[in-house]
Amino acid sequence: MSFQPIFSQFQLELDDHNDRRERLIKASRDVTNLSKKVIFLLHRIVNEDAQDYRAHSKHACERGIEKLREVRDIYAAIKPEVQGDSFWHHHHSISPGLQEYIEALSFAHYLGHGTLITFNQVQAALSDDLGAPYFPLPKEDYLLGLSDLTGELMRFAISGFSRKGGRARAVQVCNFVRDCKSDFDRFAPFVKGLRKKQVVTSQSLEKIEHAVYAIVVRTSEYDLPQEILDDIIGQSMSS
Amino acid sequence: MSFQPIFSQFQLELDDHNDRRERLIKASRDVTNLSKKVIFLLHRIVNEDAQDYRAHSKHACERGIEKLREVRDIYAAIKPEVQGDSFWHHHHSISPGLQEYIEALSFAHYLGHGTLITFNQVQAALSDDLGAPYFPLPKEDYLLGLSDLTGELMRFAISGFSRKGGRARAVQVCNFVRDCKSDFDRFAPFVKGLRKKQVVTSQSLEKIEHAVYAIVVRTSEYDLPQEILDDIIGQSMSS
Amino acid sequence: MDAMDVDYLNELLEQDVEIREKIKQQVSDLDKKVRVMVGILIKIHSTPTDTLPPLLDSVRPILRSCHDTSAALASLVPPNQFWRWKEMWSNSLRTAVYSAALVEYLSSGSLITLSQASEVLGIKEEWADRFSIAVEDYLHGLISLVNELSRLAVNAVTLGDYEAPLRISVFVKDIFAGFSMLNLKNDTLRRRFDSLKYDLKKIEEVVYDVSLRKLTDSTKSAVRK
Amino acid sequence: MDAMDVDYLNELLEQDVEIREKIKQQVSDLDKKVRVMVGILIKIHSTPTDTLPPLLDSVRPILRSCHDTSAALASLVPPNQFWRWKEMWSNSLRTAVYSAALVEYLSSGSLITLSQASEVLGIKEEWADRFSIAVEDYLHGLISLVNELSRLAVNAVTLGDYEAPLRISVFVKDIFAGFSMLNLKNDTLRRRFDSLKYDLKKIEEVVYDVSLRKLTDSTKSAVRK
Amino acid sequence: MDAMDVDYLNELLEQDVEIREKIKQQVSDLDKKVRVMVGILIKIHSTPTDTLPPLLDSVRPILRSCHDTSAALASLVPPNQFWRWKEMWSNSLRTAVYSAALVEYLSSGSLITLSQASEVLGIKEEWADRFSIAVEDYLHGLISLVNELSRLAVNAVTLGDYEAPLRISVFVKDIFAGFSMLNLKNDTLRRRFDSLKYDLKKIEEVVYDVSLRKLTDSTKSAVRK
Amino acid sequence: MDAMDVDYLNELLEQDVEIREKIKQQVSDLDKKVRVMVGILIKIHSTPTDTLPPLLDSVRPILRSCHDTSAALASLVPPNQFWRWKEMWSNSLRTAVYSAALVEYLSSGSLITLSQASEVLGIKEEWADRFSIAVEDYLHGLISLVNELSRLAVNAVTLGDYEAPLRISVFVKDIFAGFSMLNLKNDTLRRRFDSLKYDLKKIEEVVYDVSLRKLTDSTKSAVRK
Amino acid sequence: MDAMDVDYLNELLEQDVEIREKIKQQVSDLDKKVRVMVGILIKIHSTPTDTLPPLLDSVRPILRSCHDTSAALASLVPPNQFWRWKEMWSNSLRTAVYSAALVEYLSSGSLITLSQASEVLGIKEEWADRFSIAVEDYLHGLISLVNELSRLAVNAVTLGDYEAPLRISVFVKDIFAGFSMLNLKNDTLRRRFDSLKYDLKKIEEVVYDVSLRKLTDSTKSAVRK
Amino acid sequence: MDAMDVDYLNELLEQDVEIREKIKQQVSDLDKKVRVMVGILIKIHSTPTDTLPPLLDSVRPILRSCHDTSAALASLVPPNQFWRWKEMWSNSLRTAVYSAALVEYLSSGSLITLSQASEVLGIKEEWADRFSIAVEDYLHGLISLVNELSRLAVNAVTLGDYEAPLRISVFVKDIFAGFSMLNLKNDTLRRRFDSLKYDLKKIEEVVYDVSLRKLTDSTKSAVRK
Ligand SMILES: [Mn+2]
Ligand SMILES: [Mn+2]
Repeated sequence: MSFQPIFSQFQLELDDHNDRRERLIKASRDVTNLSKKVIFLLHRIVNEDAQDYRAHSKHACERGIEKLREVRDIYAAIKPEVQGDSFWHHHHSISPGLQEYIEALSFAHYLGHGTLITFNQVQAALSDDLGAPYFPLPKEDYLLGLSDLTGELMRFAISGFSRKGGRARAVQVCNFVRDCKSDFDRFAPFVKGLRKKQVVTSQSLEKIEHAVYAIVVRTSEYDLPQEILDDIIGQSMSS
Repeated sequence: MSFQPIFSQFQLELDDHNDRRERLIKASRDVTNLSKKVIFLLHRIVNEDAQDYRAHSKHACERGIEKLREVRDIYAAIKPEVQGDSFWHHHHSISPGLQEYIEALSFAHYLGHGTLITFNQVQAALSDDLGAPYFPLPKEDYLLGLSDLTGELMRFAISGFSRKGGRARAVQVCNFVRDCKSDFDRFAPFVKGLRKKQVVTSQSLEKIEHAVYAIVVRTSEYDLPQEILDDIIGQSMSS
Repeated sequence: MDAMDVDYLNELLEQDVEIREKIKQQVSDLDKKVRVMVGILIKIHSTPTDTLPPLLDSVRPILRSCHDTSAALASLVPPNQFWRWKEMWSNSLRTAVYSAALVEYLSSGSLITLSQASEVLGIKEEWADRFSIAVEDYLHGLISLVNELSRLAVNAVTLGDYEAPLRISVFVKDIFAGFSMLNLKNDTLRRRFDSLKYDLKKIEEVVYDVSLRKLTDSTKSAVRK
Repeated sequence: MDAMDVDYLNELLEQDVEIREKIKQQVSDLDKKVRVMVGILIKIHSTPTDTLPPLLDSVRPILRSCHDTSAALASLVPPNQFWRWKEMWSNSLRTAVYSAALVEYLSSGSLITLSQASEVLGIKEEWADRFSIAVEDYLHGLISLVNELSRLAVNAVTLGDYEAPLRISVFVKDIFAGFSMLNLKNDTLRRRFDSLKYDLKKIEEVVYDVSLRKLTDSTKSAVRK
Repeated sequence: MDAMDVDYLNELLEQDVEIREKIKQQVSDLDKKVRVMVGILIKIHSTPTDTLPPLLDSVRPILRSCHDTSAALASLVPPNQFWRWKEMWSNSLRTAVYSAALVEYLSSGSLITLSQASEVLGIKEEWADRFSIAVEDYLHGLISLVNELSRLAVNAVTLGDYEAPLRISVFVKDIFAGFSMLNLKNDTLRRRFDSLKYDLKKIEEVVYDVSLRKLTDSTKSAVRK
Repeated sequence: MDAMDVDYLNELLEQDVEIREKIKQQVSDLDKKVRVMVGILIKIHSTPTDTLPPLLDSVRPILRSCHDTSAALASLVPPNQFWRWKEMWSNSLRTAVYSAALVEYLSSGSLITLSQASEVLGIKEEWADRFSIAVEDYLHGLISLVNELSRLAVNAVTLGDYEAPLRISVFVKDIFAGFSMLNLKNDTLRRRFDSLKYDLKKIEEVVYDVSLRKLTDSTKSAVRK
Repeated sequence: MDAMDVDYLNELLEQDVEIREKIKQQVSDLDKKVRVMVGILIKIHSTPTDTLPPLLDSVRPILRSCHDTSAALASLVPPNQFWRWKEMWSNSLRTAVYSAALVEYLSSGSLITLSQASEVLGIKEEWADRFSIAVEDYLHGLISLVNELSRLAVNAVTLGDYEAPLRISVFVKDIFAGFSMLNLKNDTLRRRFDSLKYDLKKIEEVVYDVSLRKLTDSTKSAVRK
Repeated sequence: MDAMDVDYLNELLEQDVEIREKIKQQVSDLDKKVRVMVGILIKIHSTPTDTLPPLLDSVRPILRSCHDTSAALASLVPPNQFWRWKEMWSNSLRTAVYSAALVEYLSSGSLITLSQASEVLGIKEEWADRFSIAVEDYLHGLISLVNELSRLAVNAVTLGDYEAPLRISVFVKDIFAGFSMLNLKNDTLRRRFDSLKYDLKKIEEVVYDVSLRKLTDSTKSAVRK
């Protein structure tokens, strides 16, 4: 074949690209799995009974962040493969894992600080100990990852319902998620896929609203302070 | 439960109906399988080598009709289940097998007579030896069954291409299918599902047209009569 | 194709078109009546129990006016072709059955039977092969009835009637048990029956709320005793 | 190639491209305004009733700023081509109508009419063949209003306002009854109207919860008597 | 319930229903005519070129009978609402345009223009805001024409006419070049135009087969020289 | 033609059709049994705790009768083809597992294990390559169990049993915790597990209501004393 | 929480994920080999018949190297789970079968049997419950073989080999007859078999052309004599 | 959300919108040029080989005019973001590559290389992280080239050139062999490459037809001698 030399070059390039792609997809899948496990872990910890909720919650955050270090190790390992314009070439492969990571990270962050993790904080978590980023954080992934957070917060609010202070926390989460929805709505037309996730966020929000509503209605019949109600429930639950 | 008597009646009726439905679906599936086998058989017979094509083709028709008697046995057996308004109640279950049967029957008929089987001939085939119909033939099923015939005729025309006289037959089939298409087009808006089948018919027609065209083009180079050409091919094929 | 066949089939097919057209008109008529009844019956949710009778009375003449439509449909459908055309009126007829069943429950507290429903809507037994209420249409009507009663259980409490939910609960549980006896195929009816569970749950929760607070006379007296 | 007269055909085709581009820009503008309003109106769910007025006041200037967009669109659409282009702005316009309707309800407790909505958004009657609010777009706006109010009924209780759900319930029932009388075809509007039932049910359940516990003034006083 | 002004809204909605119904009827009429023409025109594939004229003559009166339908539609559509209703007749009208174009090509060998097509179908220019042939519908008709001609090239050879494919090839290449210069959006029209490539290829292959075997007079004489 | 060995290949292809037919029949049988059990178990919601035992006793023979179906299925499925056919009986088997699990909980208050469930339904370990309970089918059964218990918590209170909700609460929380530790993929099972949260919440609300009432009652009586 | 035995269940669920990952890798390996073979076999169309043997010889070692992949897959798939995982390698295996069949035909002129194919690819009979060639995969391979041979018939003539088409014609007709006797369901296999007709027709056309040319030549030479 | 973050993100997102808008404009420009070239190159199918040069000469200035577009795009794309935006111009660039490749083949008979194509279109190597021809876009261009050449093989014969098909056959087979060496993923490129088989087949058949007739001709001439 007379075009052998031309195509040989492409063969090398395409094989190289495919191999790299495979590695990155594998890495992304690993990141996804690790992140999902951390999310499970966080739910599990916050559902444990504890005396001091605030401290317990901080502890959950720390455990989560610690476990997520494994993700940073993965990103450190693939760093050489996603330098320069290579990052955007493989963005499709990296994106799913990255979003799941941001979801887990922001969940841990919320438990620890009660706030939404900022763009710079996520970029910092995607940097080595000297502050050099493994790769640039795309704002789209940041927003899409965060918008999955609301689903986890819904689960958190509803399944923590009966713990001590769970009712008050559900109210907090409700307001927090409502603010998130309002903020993200502004970005929806700019970020592909965000609109669809906002629909899920709306549903989560409604579920929390309904749970919070139920608390208010139920406690309205008794002229007892929330604290005392919590204690009564706690006693009968643990019996 | 105070409504037991009311619902007991329904329970009986629904069970009866479901059982009958199951039986009819089973029967319909058997009819479909038998009919499909007959269609295969017809293709197989006409693809066999034979001296006198016309006689051979009549023979195929007879063999097909004979084999299709088994379908009539099935219909005779279910006759009591589809009397009166029961027929239309179970029409959905009966229809698929019936259409396949009509497809097979009309294929055999075409091989034997070179014409389209008429509505009354199909209704007669769906009657016992005294001429009493097992059930009324819906015109929709008649038309839908026939419109599947064109697909089989396409297969017949194209795979019989190299047999003696196959080229002439392909031309005949081509004109026949074109007329069918033209006739069925008139009914398309009245019969649900026919329009979709007409699309398939169009495709079959184009395939036959192309095959016939190929014959004409190829033989145009030689000033030999079709008969002699056939002989030459026959010799080289059998060698 | 045989030329005679073409004409013959064409004629048959055009006849069908005509029948379809005429049935459509009758169904559209029936539909209007049904919509008016549904519009009136919506108001039960804001009508105190003691002022229900006049509301129900205003529905009855409309139910009776369905007799004409029934007769017209029975005369349009060719013999033995009931099942061929019934899809056309199923939806409307189900809602008519629902209306009749709701009126019956609110008047007498009892479940309308299939033959009672036929009578109310003026459907004669001898039309069975042309126009009648199929079992599944009757059952669809009952499911709509339960859907509505679950809302009524909620609204009755709002209107201060704490006994209605209990009555509804007993009635609906009986219907539910009846349905459970049936071997439904995987179709709409099955799916709608499956969804009845949620209505039942809702009603049970209302009864629960009321019993917990000992608001009903029965519970009150039970407690008192 | 004369016969096909490519230039002439191309001219016809290209005009459309340009108009489309310009309308797109205006719609994108309208969209931004609409999104800001929706973003503000979300806050009604966490705003106590007595501090609503300033929030509504902050929406009004944005509604007024839609006048410019309306005028621009009316001048872009060629005479007689309203129906050709309306799909392009339908979604945004529906949300604008919804915003106007929500502001109206929260200010005055009343339902905005079609002509009021046109006025609020600065849409002149004489533009009818180029830019106006189609009936169905108005109705879509109302359905969105009901969707939102059903959530508001829930959240009002959370904020300690036990009267709002009752008011919403009466208002929504009226809208629902109105819709029931409309002859809607089987399209999106119909489907969305069908889903209103769930909103209504949800509101009724809130009213139920509140009445059951005798939390409202009206029920309380009723009990007191 | 005053605010929603149900009667006024209903009136607006019902007008549409009626117009739709009437247009539907006319379109169904047009459809029947169109189907008859298509049924006749199918026969060109088995009709030798020299006996085509009578076949075409039998189509012309049907084309003329479309004038009534066109007039009826123009009178039904309210002023300015051409774009609102045109989807209803697009398909039928495209096929009518196709029929007219095929008759024209087979009679005179030339391409029908948009205004010729309007004339043949009796569509007056002054109806532009109510009933006319939209550019895209005309172009759809032409694409159907090409689809049919590609089949005709094949079948003409079968009928022993080796010149027809050459003529068709020249004609279709001209249409194809015309289309290439149009600025088509990414819609159905675009997709159908893209598929024309296959028709063109098929015709070229027929011309190839014929030339390879030196069957046409032109090639024959070329060879002879 | 020897090489292709048509008969051998045909035999292989036809066997599948026959097996499918036979499995279908057995599954339809299993389905009937399962439906009867579900029909009986519905009654737990209106049966006072002390009269439950006879009701459960009436389910046990039906559970035992599933042994036959299990054996039949195990003999129908060719060795090693469990995974090829299992979709056919998954739904029915899950409901059978649910029935066994509910009977177990109501009898002994404990959770049925996968191997106990297999035993109850007469599924032998040595059939693992032909017929067994897949992990996911077992888990689906447990989720149905929780769905039912959440309703039971509500109805127990209505029947005057204030202890049942507490017991159910403890039991369901354990199951929930178990599920939380499983690494479920994003499929039906995951979605159904997510929905368990609402069941759990409902049960907790009942416990909460009951505890508070008890408290208030005791305070009241304390006061009275 | 003992009862649910979370660890045990989790283990079962995680095993699947791991197995899938590993099978994927082996299939990707198999894919590479298969692609290389296809790449070599493409050259048969420009290779004169007498220089084919070395080309085929270069394929054989790659076929042999599939033994490793087969063994690896057989060891990865858990006992009895053939049907659970087979979709993963179906496509690659079909192409491997095609390669083996083409080599066999070009070497010996005969049709490879299913068991020969298994042997060539190193698939042992005792792995039947884990890794084997399903009938349908074998048949897919044969269809690909016919597709390729129809092209070969054309190219052989171009390379001056006038006998190959005849041999191919006989061989392919036999395969076609074999397929005709199979009772195929309406699936991909059936559709691909239907398309064989065109391959068969193409081959016949080549044989026809060649025979006629030979005839003309022989007549001519006869004349010359 | 952090207020600063909101503004910051918004700013970034709006920047992207602007870049996208500007790239779109350039691509639309490129598109126009490309369409003109394609329009001219269509004519190769009816242009005898000896009058091709002037036709090709008329394409070259348009190719050169692409330099401006290339430079504009290179300056618009931010550093390192080549892969982020390339989808926007891929289609147009592929067609430009195709045009350059076709001109090259018809002028010199040789295959344009990737770097030659870049040079022809004025794309500088130092823009690699912002604007360049990706390997896949180059390959797409080649596939379009083959598509066109298969048509040309057919039409060349019609124009009386019996040598062109052979030259094309050799050229295309070489490209095909080149592609076979590549490990393509299952994407559009793969699918388009798979479809090349049909082009190759078509060309082979033309070569076959021509050789078969040469055979007779040469025998004839041999006979004559
Ligand atoms: Mn998540
Ligand atoms: Mn068939």
